[in-house]
Amino acid sequence: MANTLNIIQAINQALMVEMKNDKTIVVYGEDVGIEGGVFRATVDLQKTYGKERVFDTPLAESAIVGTAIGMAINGLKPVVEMQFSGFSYPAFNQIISHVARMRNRSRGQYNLPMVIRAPYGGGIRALEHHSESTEALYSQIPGLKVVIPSTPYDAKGLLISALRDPDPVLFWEPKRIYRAFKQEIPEEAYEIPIGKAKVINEGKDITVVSWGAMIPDVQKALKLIEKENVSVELIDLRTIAPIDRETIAQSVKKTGRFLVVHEAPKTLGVGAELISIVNEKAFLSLEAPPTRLTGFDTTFPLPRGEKHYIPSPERIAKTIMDIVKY
Amino acid sequence: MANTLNIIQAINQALMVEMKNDKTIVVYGEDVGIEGGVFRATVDLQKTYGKERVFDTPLAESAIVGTAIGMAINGLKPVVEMQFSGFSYPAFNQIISHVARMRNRSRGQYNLPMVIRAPYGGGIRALEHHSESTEALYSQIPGLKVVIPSTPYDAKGLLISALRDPDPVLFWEPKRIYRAFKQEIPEEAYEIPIGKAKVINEGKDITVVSWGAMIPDVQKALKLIEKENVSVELIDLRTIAPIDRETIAQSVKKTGRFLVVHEAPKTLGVGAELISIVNEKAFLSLEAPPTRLTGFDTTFPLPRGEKHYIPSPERIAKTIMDIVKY
Amino acid sequence: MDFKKYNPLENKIYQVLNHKGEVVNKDDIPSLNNDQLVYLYKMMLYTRIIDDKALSYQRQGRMLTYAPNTGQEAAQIGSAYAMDKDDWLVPAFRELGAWLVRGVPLKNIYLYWYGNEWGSHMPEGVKVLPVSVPIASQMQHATGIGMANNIKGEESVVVAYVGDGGTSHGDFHEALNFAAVFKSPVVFIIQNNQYAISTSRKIQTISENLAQKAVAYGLPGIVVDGNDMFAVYNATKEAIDRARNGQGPTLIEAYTYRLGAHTTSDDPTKYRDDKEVEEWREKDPFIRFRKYLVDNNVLDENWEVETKTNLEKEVMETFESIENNSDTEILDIFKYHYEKMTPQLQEQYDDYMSFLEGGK
Amino acid sequence: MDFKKYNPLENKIYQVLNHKGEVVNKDDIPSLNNDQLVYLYKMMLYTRIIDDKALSYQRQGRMLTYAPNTGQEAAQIGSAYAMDKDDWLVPAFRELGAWLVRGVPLKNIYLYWYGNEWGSHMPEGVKVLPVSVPIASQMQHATGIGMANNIKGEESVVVAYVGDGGTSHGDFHEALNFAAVFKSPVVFIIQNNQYAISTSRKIQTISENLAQKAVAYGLPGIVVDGNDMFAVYNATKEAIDRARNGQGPTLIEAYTYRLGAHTTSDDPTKYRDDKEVEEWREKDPFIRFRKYLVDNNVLDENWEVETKTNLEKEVMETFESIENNSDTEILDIFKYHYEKMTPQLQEQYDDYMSFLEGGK
Ligand SMILES: Cc1ncc(C[n+]2csc(CCOP(=O)(O)OP(=O)(O)O)c2C)c(N)n1
Ligand SMILES: Cc1ncc(C[n+]2csc(CCOP(=O)(O)OP(=O)(O)O)c2C)c(N)n1
Ligand SMILES: [Mg+2]
Ligand SMILES: [Mg+2]
Repeated sequence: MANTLNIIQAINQALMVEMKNDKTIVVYGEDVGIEGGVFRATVDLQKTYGKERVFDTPLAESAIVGTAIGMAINGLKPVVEMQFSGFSYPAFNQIISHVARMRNRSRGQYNLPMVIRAPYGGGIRALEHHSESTEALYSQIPGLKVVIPSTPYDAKGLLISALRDPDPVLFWEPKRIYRAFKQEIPEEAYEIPIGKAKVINEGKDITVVSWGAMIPDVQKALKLIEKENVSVELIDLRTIAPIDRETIAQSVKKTGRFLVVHEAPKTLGVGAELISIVNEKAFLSLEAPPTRLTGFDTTFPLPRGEKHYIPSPERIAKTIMDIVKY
Repeated sequence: MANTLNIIQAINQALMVEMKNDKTIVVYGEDVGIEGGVFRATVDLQKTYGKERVFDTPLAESAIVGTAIGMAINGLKPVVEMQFSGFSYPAFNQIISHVARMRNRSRGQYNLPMVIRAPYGGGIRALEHHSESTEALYSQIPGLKVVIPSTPYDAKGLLISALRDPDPVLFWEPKRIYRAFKQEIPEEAYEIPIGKAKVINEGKDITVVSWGAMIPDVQKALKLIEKENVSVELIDLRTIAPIDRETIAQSVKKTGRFLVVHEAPKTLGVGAELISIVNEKAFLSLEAPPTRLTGFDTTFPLPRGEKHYIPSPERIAKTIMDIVKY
Repeated sequence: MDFKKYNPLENKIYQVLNHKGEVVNKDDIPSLNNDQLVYLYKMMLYTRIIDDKALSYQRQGRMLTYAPNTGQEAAQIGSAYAMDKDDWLVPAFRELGAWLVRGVPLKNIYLYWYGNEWGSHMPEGVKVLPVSVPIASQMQHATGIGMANNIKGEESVVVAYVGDGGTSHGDFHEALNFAAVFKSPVVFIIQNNQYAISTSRKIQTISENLAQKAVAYGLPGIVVDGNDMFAVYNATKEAIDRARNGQGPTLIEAYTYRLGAHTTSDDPTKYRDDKEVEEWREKDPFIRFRKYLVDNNVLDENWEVETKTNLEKEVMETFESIENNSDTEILDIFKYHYEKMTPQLQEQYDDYMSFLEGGK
Repeated sequence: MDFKKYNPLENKIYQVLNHKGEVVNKDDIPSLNNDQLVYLYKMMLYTRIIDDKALSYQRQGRMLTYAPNTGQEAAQIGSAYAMDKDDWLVPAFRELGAWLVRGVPLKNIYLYWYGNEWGSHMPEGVKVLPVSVPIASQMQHATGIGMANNIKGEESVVVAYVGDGGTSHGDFHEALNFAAVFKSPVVFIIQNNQYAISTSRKIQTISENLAQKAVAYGLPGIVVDGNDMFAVYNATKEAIDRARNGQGPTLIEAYTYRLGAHTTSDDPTKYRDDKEVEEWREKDPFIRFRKYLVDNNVLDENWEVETKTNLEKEVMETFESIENNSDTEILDIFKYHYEKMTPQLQEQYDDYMSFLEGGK
């Protein structure tokens, strides 16, 4: 059936259908119940599944995650929301010390099938702490999976996979494009595998890797250089941990050139890992330095400065051309 | 005057001399007062400078860092201890949201001259959370400086620089070699600049970068290949944020080969950043893939498994030879 | 006033003026002269105009997200007015009245909400910390400022704000406990406006009130009618005096209500009844304080009309002065992370500038 | 027993046996038969032998860092014994007595302290979480387990432990508050052993006791003599019953003392007087419980001697069985981070194995 949704609606639908399939799912966090989330990701869930399974909590991220650990140990599948990724830090200790480690600590006795959702990224003219991209912080922690969708179709399929995953998944949502466009997607549940990147366009001159809210900007950049006769292979990483090294290595072996575009700061961002992977897996194919175009090594600026921060389609286009001409 | 100290003693002496020079320094944390720290880094400070300037706190890392922010705003220079780097996570929100950002947020009005000290790293046969290497987590945060010494001389000089730095510094101490060896060092205060790597050995065949407790292991590795006629340029990074890119780029331009050795996990570790820097600054000089030899992408094992985790001198030696023979 | 008479464990609430503007506690009318009373009233007018204008600018698409204060003026103004010149103010983010009383220029406030970091750079001598967005985290800074005062032997005290939502956070616990242990001269004021976005105060905690949480730290706590200017002022003054005399911190719950939305992005009809709002509208701190002034012949209605007009003009002019003139300087994005820009930052700035200069 | 008679705000402390082993609260002698009493005593013997052996192995360089329990046996055994078969135990890290009572094999315990993760893998049906090293963090897991019970309609309850040091942590606050708000069936037991490493309980907080912190959450709290097996047992049982009946969580402060070092790496003479230790030695839970048993003709001294000998033998054999046979399998380091090893981990494992196989 036709079912044309934007990303936030697709996320909501994933929860809606999967909560029906899986009675162990419970959804909670700050303002996710009555209000349905400040971005409406959980809207109508409480009405549909009741206050036992969908509820508001006191304002305390550490306890939201910490109690989810207990719930998962005790047989439920908690899906908790951090209202913004920038407010996940009070839960950092629970995430790194327990969410990521309980399975290993107990030698497989306690796995933690849980999902931590959060909107991430800038460009919505928001207050401080509401704009940051934190995938690198979490993707380096052994024991976690980190997923970022860039389309409604992927958002629903990846979230359903996350809900069915026996391991803890951080599901980081590109809030800048929550409502940017719609797609026709299946109404029923479907999965998109975690750990697999998606080749959006095949190409032979350069590999460009990005994810989340940057994908549409990269696509705009490709439009800008349409006439330049450059064949770009565009890859949506989709899973940031564990990275699909195979798809990237194959691509760079073919193209010999590599650009990663992300909105998080440059230093120790995921771009650094991708460049290292390219060096490890495709060194002899490289025809130009693998390159990263990223946010600055600064705090995300308040709205009057934010347009400078996120790499623009124009900068992306220019960088691609610079690499191709190298 | 002769003053032969190990690293922990050098740290203690740095605090001892600088607290005399600078009356605004206060030292606090869990067990740093009466006990002088679980590793004795702050021993005798309370006796010397009194309970007002050196004191024990309740068990709460967020408040230890959070109150230090207030102290720094109000004109003091707090030096706080996280008992182990693995217990800094409850303070993560204060560190990333405030320590790193107060200066930028207030457009230079409130700088935070403060030091957060913590022992880091494994190999002391300790319980869980007592062995981790977390430099990558903190080094990616704009607004922080991260320093790791590898010798008593550097430990004292770098800590004094940190104490005099107008910006917040995370001073991560290589606990595995706290007492490994002694050096003769000056009794008085001296500085070693933050942000500058140290070339330990000059060489022309390969650049090896490491830091902290791995330096002696790399040196052992070099001993193992002494007869191989390989000229190794060994660099101690010393400051992890901001990285001294110049020294590294110059070296790789000369040697054409690059290895980074660290004990933290591989994925998104500081090695990834260094490889990216090498690609950005010395791509055309590269004669072999820049390589990282690191801890595994796992939680640091409990003692019965730890010997496998930290790259051994033998593995380091073999990796160097593999790269040189590439 | 005597804190002991208002034990939160007996669910007592301290009030001087009831919601009709009647004096219910005659002995506790503070000894403020007419100029002072008029000043307080003017600050109330000022905050309400600033709020109203910001909301209307926001509706016109001229302002970004804004967090209104309407209903909480007494809690903010009454508490800040009890402070001395050298005292520190540590806000959460909804403290307009307190900011104004402490000398934060409106220009800063609007600039902040307009999305420019310079809004948080205070004029010389204004000891007010920037907005702290991560809920409750600022309480620890307040505790630390006070600890430093103790170490340095300085006499100033700290007044710190937090919301009812903030009381659930770990940082609240640790900040109060450290303050108690180190006798940090801080007055912690909970603006209990009954909601944390959509989350009712009843969901935050099942303790009967928030002031009783002081018991956990061996501290005095008190619930005051947060819509009663005099009650807030007196309790804060008493707590400040205690702090200044070395008797340590105090926890004050100002029981109030957010009459407007959480922010301009919020629609409160989703989570609360109009009836509840209407009931609280009758308890508006504005109404009762004005009534008291009128009853006591302190308020000149001509002055009021004129003052409103002047304030409105000032507010509009202030907003317009920043409206088309507040883009962030590119260098500012890079310049304030360290005392000296790192080579990395310098390079990133240079690269970006040369991109801009080379055309788009 | 009646909690209300022991209001922590009046600084009351609940006791059944005083430190001389005299019954001070006759009505509250629990109805345990002789077998049960002897079992409890045997558990005390067992813990003390395990502690003593671990310490001596450690001195011989055969054991790694170990955290002794001596002095806290009643707090641990008395509380765990009040649990039902299906109840959950959520430890901090110093809960030897509780572990044993709940069926954790000594082999696991020694293996854990010996540095092998398999020590934390419990036998089927033993609902005991692994040691949680980050102080107070485990309390939130306990709250969550209880919340899940409520959602699933299960009857089991959770007993969770934390130290006096842990009460200062933000996670303590949040865990208790969530538990209260969601009526999570948890009994939180503070083992107040007066120290957090070198830090005296007096530095943790200025509240008169730790149980009064329950007031902040609208919860019942009680201080019990933690060296009194019966007091601990009764209070825990009452709190467990409340939890099972849907009346929500309880906070129990077991007032006790760590007679030994914090861990084998610690030298307590650095931070506390021998005199203090001596005073507490007289209050040793062992002495008074034994006295009670002797006075009531429950203890057969021959049985005691024999039991000690058997337990010592078992403990030694258990230790020796793991001593030379507990190296971590290399694959285990990689295998348990995800249900399926990632390609990255597989590669790292393969590389390491081929390095090992290629000679050193
Ligand atoms: C740590 C953290 N979590 C979540 C948020 C998002 N958030 C902003 S305001 C708010 C509610 C705050 O409620 P309260 O403390 O009562 O203050 P009020 O808004 O009522 O003034 C929330 C959840 C935040 N800013 N910080
Ligand atoms: C978050 C955290 N900070 C610091 C430590 C280091 N540490 C281990 S035990 C301990 C003291 C704990 O004291 P308490 O809670 O009273 O428990 P006890 O050791 O007395 O049983 C400390 C500070 C830790 N494990 N976790
Ligand atoms: Mg509120
Ligand atoms: Mg203790």
